[in-house]
Amino acid sequence: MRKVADWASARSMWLLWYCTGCGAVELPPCFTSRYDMERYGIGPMATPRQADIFLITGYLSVKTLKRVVRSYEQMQDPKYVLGHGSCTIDGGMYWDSYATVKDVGLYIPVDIYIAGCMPRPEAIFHAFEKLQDMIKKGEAAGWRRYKDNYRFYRDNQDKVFKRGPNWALEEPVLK
Amino acid sequence: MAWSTQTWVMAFLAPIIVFMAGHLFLGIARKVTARIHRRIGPPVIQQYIDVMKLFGKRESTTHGWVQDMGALFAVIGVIVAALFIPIGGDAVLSFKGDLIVLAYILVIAPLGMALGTGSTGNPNSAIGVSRGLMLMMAYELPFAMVLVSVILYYDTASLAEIVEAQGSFKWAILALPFSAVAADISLQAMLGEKPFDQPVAPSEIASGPMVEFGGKYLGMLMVWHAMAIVVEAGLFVNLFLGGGAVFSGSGVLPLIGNIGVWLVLTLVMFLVSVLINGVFGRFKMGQSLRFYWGFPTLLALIGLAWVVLNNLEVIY
Amino acid sequence: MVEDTLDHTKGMDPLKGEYKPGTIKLEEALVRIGKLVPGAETAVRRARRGIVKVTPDMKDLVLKGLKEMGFDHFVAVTCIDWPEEKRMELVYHLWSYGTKGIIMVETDIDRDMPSIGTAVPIFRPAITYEREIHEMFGVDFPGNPRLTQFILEDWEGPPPMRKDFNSLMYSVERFGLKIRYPKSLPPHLLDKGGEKNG
Amino acid sequence: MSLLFDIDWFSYLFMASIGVIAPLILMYSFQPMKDAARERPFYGLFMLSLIGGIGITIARDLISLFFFWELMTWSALLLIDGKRKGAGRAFKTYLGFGMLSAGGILTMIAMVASTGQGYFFSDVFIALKDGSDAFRIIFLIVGMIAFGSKAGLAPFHIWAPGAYAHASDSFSAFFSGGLSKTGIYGTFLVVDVFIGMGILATYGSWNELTGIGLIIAIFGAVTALIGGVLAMFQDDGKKLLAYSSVSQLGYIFVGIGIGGSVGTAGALYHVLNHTLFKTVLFMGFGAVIYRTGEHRLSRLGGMIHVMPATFWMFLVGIFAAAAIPITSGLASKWLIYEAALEKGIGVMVPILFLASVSAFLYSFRILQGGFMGQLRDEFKDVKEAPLTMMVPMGIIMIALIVFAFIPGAPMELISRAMQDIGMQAPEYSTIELGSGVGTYSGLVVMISTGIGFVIACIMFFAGPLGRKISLRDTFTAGEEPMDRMDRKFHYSWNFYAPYERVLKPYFNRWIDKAWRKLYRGANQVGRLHRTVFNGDVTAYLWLIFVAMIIVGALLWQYGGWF
Repeated sequence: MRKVADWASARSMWLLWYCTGCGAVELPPCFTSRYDMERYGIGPMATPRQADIFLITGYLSVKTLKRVVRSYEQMQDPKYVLGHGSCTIDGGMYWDSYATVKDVGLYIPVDIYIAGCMPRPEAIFHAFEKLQDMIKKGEAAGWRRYKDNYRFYRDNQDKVFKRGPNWALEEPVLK
Repeated sequence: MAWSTQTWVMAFLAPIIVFMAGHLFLGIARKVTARIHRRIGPPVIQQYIDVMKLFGKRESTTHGWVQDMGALFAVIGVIVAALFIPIGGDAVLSFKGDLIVLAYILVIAPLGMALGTGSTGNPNSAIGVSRGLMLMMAYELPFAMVLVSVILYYDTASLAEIVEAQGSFKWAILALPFSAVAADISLQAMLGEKPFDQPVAPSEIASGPMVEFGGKYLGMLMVWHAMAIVVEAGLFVNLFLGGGAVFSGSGVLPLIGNIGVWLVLTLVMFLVSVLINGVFGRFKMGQSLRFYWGFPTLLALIGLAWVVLNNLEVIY
Repeated sequence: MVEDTLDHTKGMDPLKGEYKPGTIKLEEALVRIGKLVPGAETAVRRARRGIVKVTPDMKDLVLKGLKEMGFDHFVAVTCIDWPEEKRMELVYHLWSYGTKGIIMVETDIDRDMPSIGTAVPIFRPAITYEREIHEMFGVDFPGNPRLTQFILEDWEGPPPMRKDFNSLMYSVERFGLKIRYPKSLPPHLLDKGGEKNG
Repeated sequence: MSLLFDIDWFSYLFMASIGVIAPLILMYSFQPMKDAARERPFYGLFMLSLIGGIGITIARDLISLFFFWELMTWSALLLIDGKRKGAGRAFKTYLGFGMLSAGGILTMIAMVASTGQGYFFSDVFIALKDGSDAFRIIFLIVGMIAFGSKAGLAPFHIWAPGAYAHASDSFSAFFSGGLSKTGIYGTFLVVDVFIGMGILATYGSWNELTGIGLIIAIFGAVTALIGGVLAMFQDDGKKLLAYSSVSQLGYIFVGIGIGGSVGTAGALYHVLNHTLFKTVLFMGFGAVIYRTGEHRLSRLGGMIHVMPATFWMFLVGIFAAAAIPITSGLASKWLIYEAALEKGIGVMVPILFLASVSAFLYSFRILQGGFMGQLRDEFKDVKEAPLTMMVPMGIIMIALIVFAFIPGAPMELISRAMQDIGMQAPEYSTIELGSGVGTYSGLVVMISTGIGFVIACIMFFAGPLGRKISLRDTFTAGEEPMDRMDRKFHYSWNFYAPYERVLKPYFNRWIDKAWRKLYRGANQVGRLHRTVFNGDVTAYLWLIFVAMIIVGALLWQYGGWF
């Protein structure tokens, strides 16, 4: 049963592309007629509740990271994160800036990093195909890493931003 | 009221047929829309994969038992509607299922779902549902006139008899052209295709009622949407296109033939609205009310007047 | 809220709706300011760019005078940090549609306790610029109603735009940046200060 | 002068509809009345109105009918308590229309007296039978005004929303659920008992649909539409329910107008249905008001989470009001639709359909505004409605669901009642209702719902069990929700705004405005009148003296005239 579910979730991935940074402008060509991401069954959805993949397209300032973590926690397992561009890997062009996040992996588990200072659609499709293989083989377990060592991620997050009183998302249950 | 075994078989077969057909139609519709945009589009079975993925998700969040009930109601309503619609000529529930009762049954699902979405506490879902109900008020006027004109023309409110009366290609669309066109226009809003998809507008209100539904709840809503499409388009086919009763005679073979014809006709009707959906933007709510209470209502009135005069043997 | 004392529409003729300032020459404006405020040093940097250096307490007087002369477009207020000379330089840029020239009013304030009166009563738009300078340089503007946190979310560090703030070291400490090849970096980045002047 | 009282199946039906809910409402009102400092004798007035209601149904002559009618009107009038804004105007309008209906009955008595017959219903029937046509038409119009205004027929409906909404919370259930049926009973009396459909048919009929019946049906349809659409735009919960009951009564008038076996059966069945679900609705919302003290929908919200049981009962009531097949609401409306279709006046059905769609809209508005959405912080610790309120609602809820299974059961009562007024009931079995055009089987609908429920449950438990999350954890585009989220995140203000802009010019209560003009006109006349009777005694003496002279002259002239 689990194999069928993995196969299905590989063949039909729904995006929550959060339009952070400059990568957002790279995604529309992926949906339009030239590249047509829908062939893989991938399409944009409106809310984190309905989405499986979280695309972080570009640098993350602290203000955006706060919204990204909240959206990530509102998504439902199994959820995957794709880091677009070198800014998500080690801060890229803003490597020594006081305001941007250097390594997104410290705050939310990222399954695939796509190099390039905004990867072109071909690179994005390559990443999608790789993600599909990983899901089918069951390796794309970023969401389980988030649950297992939640304390690690949470400490990093608290170092960078404070969760306000109305955060209202209870901690992921540690099992 | 002993039900023959054939009825019980059909009673469980009908929802399955409608379920499979619904997702197949949606897959075809996505392929056709993609072709309109000159792109390849997803495989036709994409809709089945989506539903499997949604039910395969490891976790689905709910805001309480009322949201669960909302999702349940959506599926119940559409299954009950599927049971009442004659598929391929013979009414599943052989009792003389009434057209007016059916009109009310079609409302169980939206109202039940409205209950579930309302309890999620997200304003987007409440706005989406209130738009859905307003839209229903808009297209219900011409649709009610069409229903009445068909009932008066065939002098029976039972869908099964209407389908029998249209046997061997004496389709009602030839007899009541105006009502048929008005019904098709209101079908556009019933199926929720652009320009009347305000209730689930993804960009404006974050997909309306489905905003807080994830995992299996979203799966159940998608099942509801797929089956509702087949039921509503199928209703139009039964009313105006002879309900697919092409092969007469009892036994299994003509039954399968009839069901096949009925499914093809339903697909054609659905694709008509999908093609319109491909090229239209989205109306505002006020515009859709003015539109629906203007031209389609006029058409439906002409159809109704024609039937009433016809009944009085004034015309011939 | 701080009430505006000046009548903003003085230069504007509301009836005819077009803008009717006293179009005076840039040099003449500088001369007038020189007379108005004896201690001010005025100079013409370029064709349409004048400078007025003035002490902080006379700043309001100069701004008000220039505004009445038609320099009523408040372009910006910027701050330059001179760590060696222990001073911070605030420059108010005023543009006039009549004379089509910019006058920069420069003042110096102490670097350790940087504080200067707010320009909001004279120029309402100054409120946001002063808020940013407050966040980035730590300059206090008593009287500015909105000196809250502006761009930097949940920021606890020192004002980042000061020259003695080392952005690299801060990001190593706060964001866990790993410097793989320290020797390849220029030395001044690694130790105390960032860009050195001159 | 002897008064005659008698009970037959027809009056028993109305007596049952009033009598059954009276004890339930009494039980319901123990709690609110115990707490609220009642300066008016609530129970006394309640009993008086109950006596009035029952009395009307057993009265067999016009005098006692009038007596009980007045008793009911006055006791209901005094129970409109003036807590909220607009209560004063509601009091006055209801007073005005109460007098109008009383005047109508008096004229009926006078007309019957003029023919010299007695006041028993049988005498009235004879008086009308051999009276002239004009006499019958006037009698019918007067009767319709008298009883129609009490039941809220189109032009005379403006008092109903105010009176039902501003009556004290527990009484409005009885007022709108039970007492409004007396108006319907009166209309039945005038149309069927006094004049009888047969005679009415002499004024032009078309495949046994009487011309006058058609007029009544059109009035009923207009009332249904106006009541429904106006109910959509109300922010006050009780006003919304009040307009909704005006709309439902409009349906009953359509049933009476169409007449014939199916139409009358539909009307009578809807009387029973309306009594049941309207009582549950007013009780449910009354419980919410009792617990929160707030009656405006835009201020309420999230009551599901603190009052789940009340929500369940209110929900069944709403489903019955919106005529959803899983409750018994549809059976009666279906009969009325079938009657309209059978008689061939199909034009009526789309209007009625639109009215019932507006029923969906206002049902959702009160559900969303009151019960769903974000729970307000100030209502966090609201407790569930007390037991004495829950039991009556539960009983009626069970009745609504049971009748959904066996719509035929109430038909026994209705068919006997129809035989009493000389009509033949449509064929029916315990689980199926028939009519000339089609059949409606409650049991089959419920069985298919059961099948649907089974399949849906299989689908529901296929996925993992849902993880419960709080109301604040909603999709806010990643933004952390602000502090006053419960007020800012509850969508219940200006609910159907796009339609209000479009429909406002047509439905902006122009009837109310017309009546207000009339009222102002009457005021002017009153003021003129006051100049004559200016209150000082000497003027009155003169007037009496002059009057005596005129009377003496008349006597002398005609002498022995009467």
